[in-house]
Amino acid sequence: MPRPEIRQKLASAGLIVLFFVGWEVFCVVSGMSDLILPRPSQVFVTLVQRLPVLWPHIVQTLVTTMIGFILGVALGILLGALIGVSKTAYDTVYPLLIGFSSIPKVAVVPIFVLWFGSGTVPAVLTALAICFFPIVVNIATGLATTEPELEDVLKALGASKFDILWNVGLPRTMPFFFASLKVAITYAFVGTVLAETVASNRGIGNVMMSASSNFNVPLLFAGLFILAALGVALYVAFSLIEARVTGWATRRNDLAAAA
Amino acid sequence: MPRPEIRQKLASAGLIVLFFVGWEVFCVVSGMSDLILPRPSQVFVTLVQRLPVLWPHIVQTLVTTMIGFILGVALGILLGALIGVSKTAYDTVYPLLIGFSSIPKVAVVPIFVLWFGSGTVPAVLTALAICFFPIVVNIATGLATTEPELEDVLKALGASKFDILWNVGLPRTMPFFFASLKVAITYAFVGTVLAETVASNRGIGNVMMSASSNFNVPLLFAGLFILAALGVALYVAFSLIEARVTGWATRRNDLAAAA
Amino acid sequence: MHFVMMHAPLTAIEAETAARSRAAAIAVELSAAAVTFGQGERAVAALQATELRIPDGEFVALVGPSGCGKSTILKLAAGLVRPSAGVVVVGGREVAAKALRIGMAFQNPTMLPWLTIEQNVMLPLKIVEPYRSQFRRQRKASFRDKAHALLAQVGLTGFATRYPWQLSGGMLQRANLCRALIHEPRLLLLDEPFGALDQFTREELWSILQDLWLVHRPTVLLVTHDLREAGFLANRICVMSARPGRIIDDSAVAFARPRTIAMTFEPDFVALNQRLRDLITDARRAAPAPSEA
Amino acid sequence: MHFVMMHAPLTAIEAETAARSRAAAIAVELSAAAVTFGQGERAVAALQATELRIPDGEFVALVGPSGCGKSTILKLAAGLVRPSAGVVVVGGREVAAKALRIGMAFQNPTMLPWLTIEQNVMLPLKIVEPYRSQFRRQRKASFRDKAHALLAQVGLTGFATRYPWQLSGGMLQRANLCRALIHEPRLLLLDEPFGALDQFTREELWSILQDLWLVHRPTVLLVTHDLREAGFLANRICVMSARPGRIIDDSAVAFARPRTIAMTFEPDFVALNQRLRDLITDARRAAPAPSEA
Amino acid sequence: RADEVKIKFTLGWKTQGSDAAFFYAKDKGYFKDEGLDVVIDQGEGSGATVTRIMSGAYDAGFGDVNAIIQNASAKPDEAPVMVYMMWNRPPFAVVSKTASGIAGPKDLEGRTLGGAQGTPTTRLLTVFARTNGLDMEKIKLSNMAPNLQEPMLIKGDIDAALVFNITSYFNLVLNRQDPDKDFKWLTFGDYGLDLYSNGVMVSRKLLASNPKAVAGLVRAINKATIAIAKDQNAGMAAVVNFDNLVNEPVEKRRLQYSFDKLIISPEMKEIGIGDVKDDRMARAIGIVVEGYQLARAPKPEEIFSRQFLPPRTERDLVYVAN
Ligand SMILES: Nc1ncnc2c1ncn2[C@@H]1O[C@H](COP(=O)(O)OP(=O)(O)OP(=O)(O)O)[C@@H](O)[C@H]1O
Ligand SMILES: Nc1ncnc2c1ncn2[C@@H]1O[C@H](COP(=O)(O)OP(=O)(O)OP(=O)(O)O)[C@@H](O)[C@H]1O
Ligand SMILES: [Mg+2]
Ligand SMILES: [Mg+2]
Repeated sequence: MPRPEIRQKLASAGLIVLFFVGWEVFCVVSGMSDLILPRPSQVFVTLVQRLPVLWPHIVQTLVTTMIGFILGVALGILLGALIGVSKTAYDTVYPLLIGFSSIPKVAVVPIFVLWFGSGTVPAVLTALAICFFPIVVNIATGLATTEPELEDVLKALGASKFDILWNVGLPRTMPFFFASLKVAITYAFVGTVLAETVASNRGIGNVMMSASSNFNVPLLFAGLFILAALGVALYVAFSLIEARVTGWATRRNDLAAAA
Repeated sequence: MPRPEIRQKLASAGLIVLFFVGWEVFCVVSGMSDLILPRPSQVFVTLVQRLPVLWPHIVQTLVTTMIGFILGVALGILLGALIGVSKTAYDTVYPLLIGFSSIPKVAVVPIFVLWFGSGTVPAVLTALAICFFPIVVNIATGLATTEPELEDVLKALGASKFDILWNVGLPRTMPFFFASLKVAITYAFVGTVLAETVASNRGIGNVMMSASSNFNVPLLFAGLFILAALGVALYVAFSLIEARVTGWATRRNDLAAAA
Repeated sequence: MHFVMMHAPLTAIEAETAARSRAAAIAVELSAAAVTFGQGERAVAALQATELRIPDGEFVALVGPSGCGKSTILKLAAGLVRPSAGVVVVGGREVAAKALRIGMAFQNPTMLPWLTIEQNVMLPLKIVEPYRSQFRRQRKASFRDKAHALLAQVGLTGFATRYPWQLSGGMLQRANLCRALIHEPRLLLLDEPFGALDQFTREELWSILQDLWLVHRPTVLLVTHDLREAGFLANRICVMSARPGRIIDDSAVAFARPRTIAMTFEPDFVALNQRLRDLITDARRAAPAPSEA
Repeated sequence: MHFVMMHAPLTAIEAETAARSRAAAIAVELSAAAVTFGQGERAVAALQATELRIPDGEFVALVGPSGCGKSTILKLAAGLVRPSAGVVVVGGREVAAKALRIGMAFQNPTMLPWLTIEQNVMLPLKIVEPYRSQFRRQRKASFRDKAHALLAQVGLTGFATRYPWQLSGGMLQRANLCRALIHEPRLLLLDEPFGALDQFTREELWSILQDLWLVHRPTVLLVTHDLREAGFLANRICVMSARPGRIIDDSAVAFARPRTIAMTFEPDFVALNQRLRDLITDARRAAPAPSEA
Repeated sequence: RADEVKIKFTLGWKTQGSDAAFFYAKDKGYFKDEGLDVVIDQGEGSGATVTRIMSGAYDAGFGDVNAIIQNASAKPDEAPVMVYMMWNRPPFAVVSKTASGIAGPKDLEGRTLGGAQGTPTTRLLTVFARTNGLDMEKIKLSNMAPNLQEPMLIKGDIDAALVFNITSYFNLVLNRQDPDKDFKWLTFGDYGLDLYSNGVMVSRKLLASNPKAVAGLVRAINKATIAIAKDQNAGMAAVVNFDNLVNEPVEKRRLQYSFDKLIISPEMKEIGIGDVKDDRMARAIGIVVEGYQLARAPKPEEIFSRQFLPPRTERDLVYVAN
């Protein structure tokens, strides 16, 4: 049945377009100064005009974010598994992480800069530091709520703790792992940009900082749009993987049977 | 069996203390400048000395964060339920939210300030804006992965979509809702502090800003410690509620039967 | 042993009368209903064009080999699965639950894990009118009594405030039955409700169910693998062929009511069983391999 | 119908010999084993001090009223539940799975929902030695053949690559049995493995299980509600009292092997059944209410 | 080249036209001629330059001398040393709308002032008030990020803003205002706070380990500053070469503004660019010590070292706007 699906997608796209039209209309009608909130059309024009100049910055931010994100995911899975499996880790690591997570990362960027100089490394570390926590929480919760019945299947076979984690805990947790990826990737961008605004000569964060100190608000918003677009692009990529990996969990037969 | 439980708690506390001792030792041994990373003992001394002065700021930040957080939770549940239930919402609202979430909130704070003046309102809004997304994602995922069998129990009774959401979807999602609360509360603090550093005369963010411009790094870190402590305190509060509400999901009978 | 029905809207005699006046009406009707799960190559034909008409107040048993589509028929009647071809009409409408008060015991007793047994059993009262509105208005205590009485009847006294995972398989199945009965449904869909029980508990529950049916005359569609059970309880026994299923035999069971366990050892009864056995044996022979279907 | 056992480490005759030489050894031993779930007021005594000794290679059936602790005994033997009093020794050690290769069919066929049926069935091969090491070394294809052969035997040809939720209740139970058998366990723990099946499928699987047992002589502990099933398959039938359970009768079943379905209608067999029925009837009478226990 | 001395140099803020000298020196190879490999990074604020250098992350930078005074008070061995004073006149100012009628310091009483926390202008307000006999009780101070000051001023949320004139002037331009006609500027320098401000500072470590490099650095910057004083377009070319996102016309005006309002002064003409007068420096230290309530007043030689300055003859700056 491709017909209704396409209609569905079109409706969705239409709604998104509507959002921007609404924004445009709001700006025009309210006479909002473009120094505060520019019209999306202004932003798009700026975006297109400046794209060649912005391009290296986009690449810089994307690469930095991806590295930080991948490291963050690895760290998140590790810590999440640790917390989900060990009571001691739950009692010690969790509060420390919560504490760390409550701290605005902008305060730790200077430490990274001191140790690693300004540029890419602190940005990677900031992205990592800001994005791993949602993954930890979701993995740990997924593991903690795994039905003992499923684990019993392996326990009866004399499986090791690691076997159980690998064959039951982690697969069961996948839907929530992917959920946390969506959160994590967006925060990874925020982290990179944060570090770039503080200490870097390149990247979207730097562009935005310079735009903002020049009151070039359309350019500032162009930076925001780029970030949003990068976030959405990665979200779409994950969604495709997610659909393959966690299809078992989202099967929906709501009244549908017809072939 | 209270004995092993107490020993467990002591071991956990010991490990946390060890963390701070390790930090202290690291600072001393590496000869780290306290302009970058002060020793925890310095920070604690500052904290205790300045507590009377800091107190109103702590209250300000806590109250602001709680308001933003509560609003964020409400918004998160609403949007999460919408996305979890409606395909169209999934296709439209999700990408928009991902886009919004990829934007560093520091860029939107000025807009809030210009609209609502400096002070509590922009801080509440920033906390809200930064913290609702993890809740949306986890609620939506929880609803999307609810087993159709559980829903069928209600469907057979002719229950409305809302009945099913209320009686099956949301309860099933609770463990992951609480997981997202842990993430959300920490980010809510970050949001408040962020807004306070941009435009406010009170709050921990303001204290940290002034400490940082006075090169008073121990005070800056005292601010961070306060934030961490507030985050952990709220985490503990949620954990208590969580244990009551989602006990069904975390039952663990691993080999344990003995009365 | 008597079925406790508190707040029953009708006395037994009134119910009898009502049942007779509705006798002509059709409660469940499947016309050329077919169900195919999945699409393309991976499609599984679960049900062939099936005809089934159940008048109001009848007790029909459905027997057939494993995987032939019995549960699918129940789900069609409950409106949980839509036919890929044909029409399903329940209580005169295509949307089942809006037309008739339905009670369903699923094959797998899916209790909501965050609710206690008592809360699980009371769930239909929270959803289905007229109980729903009363549930909000302080009738909770009397509803709880009702649930406890039902649970006591199936031997689960004292387990009301336990969680599902604290019960054994058979106990869960009994709680599942209670949930299907508590709101006095007009259409009762029972999917192997006694499968995990020992013979004695099972026979006790047969009697309870029969008493209930005699008083309230709901329409019942019972899936079972136990031919004695079918014979003891039903007015009519439908035999299904192997997957993709289809009803290949539909015989009335004429024994007088109330029936007794002793009756099931009488020659007539044994002969009925034997006939059904033979039918099913034939039916199984013809089972095609699934993916080649 | 013959049980397909590829890569069986022993031929049938070798296995027989091995079995005899191990005959004296005790595979499962429960000494004064009691299980209480929960603590304080809410405690449920599931099992009273229970004595059970199963020599290596024996086929024991466990029958008793619903909720009496049958599944709990299996879980004790599998090491999934620890006794609150007494000792459980399996294969000479207290940690069950390390001592003996165990195959378990749970009462509720808990398939891992993210794996296909074939992957679920092959799970033990991924975990248990010596298959585990071979699994990594390209033996996957032959293992898949083995899984397919087993699935074919229980009538699930063509469903190998389906997901668990695409199978009917009875089909899941059959897949569950395959998962318990695939790694040729030395101790087979079967919890009502045929409960959701029609009589014919059930009887076919009895024969398959009997053939398997005759060849490999694993120790089997079978929980069932079907006394004919117990009599057909087991060497010994243990009858349990109502909860908190305890073994109140332990009788040998002397009929010659291989047994046939026809045999179950012979007078001796019917008499055995009748005796067991009476025992269970008595046992059920004494059932106390749960929370007052 | 391997034998080049690597110097990590931090600017006072994001790329601005007023930083042209550093980019020019780099582009023209002046640094290289001195055997230096200077890496220029954007900064976080002219005060933060001091902490960046103290933390060891940077060897040198362009920043605020008053921040050195503040840090040298408590940590005399760690605070960087100013070796080349660029801005002879302080940029600290109070800006208000002409329409609001603030003609002198006294008019600030009863008003709301917007200040960015930690900036010298904001922190020196108390000293400014005392010097000019204002009652601080009557002045309401509202904290806000620097980039919110002008919009809030324009919107009317605050009556005046505590700013750097070189920044705020152009922020107003960018906000489509006329900073000369519609706004009134009260510069601290004109009201008794005769401070020095931004210049080139280096870490104590570099100073001790490689004085030759410091001298080279100063020489190169001096040469570049004098060159762009004559040709701002060449200076702007270097700025754009470093960061192609800058708004060139505005930054050029900013560069000229820096000469006009901050660098050129009678004193500079007398002693040459880069140097300070010790008595004025001592007074400035006194003001800062009082303003920040510092425990100890550092000596001028702890703050500023003229030993690396090129001879007076090489430090004659002639500014020609073009
Ligand atoms: N959701 C589903 N998706 C795909 N196939 C399904 C689904 N549900 C059932 N089937 C298939 O439909 C057929 C009939 O299933 P159904 O559950 O009705 O059988 P049944 O008669 O109840 O069997 P049993 O006695 O074993 O419970 C089976 O072959 C099964 O594989
Ligand atoms: N995890 C648990 N927590 C608490 N009580 C439990 C738990 N598992 C079992 N029980 C209790 O232990 C008793 C015995 O349960 P068990 O599952 O062994 O019964 P069973 O003999 O297998 O019954 P059935 O034939 O109904 O499956 C029951 O009363 C049950 O309520
Ligand atoms: Mg079924
Ligand atoms: Mg059981």
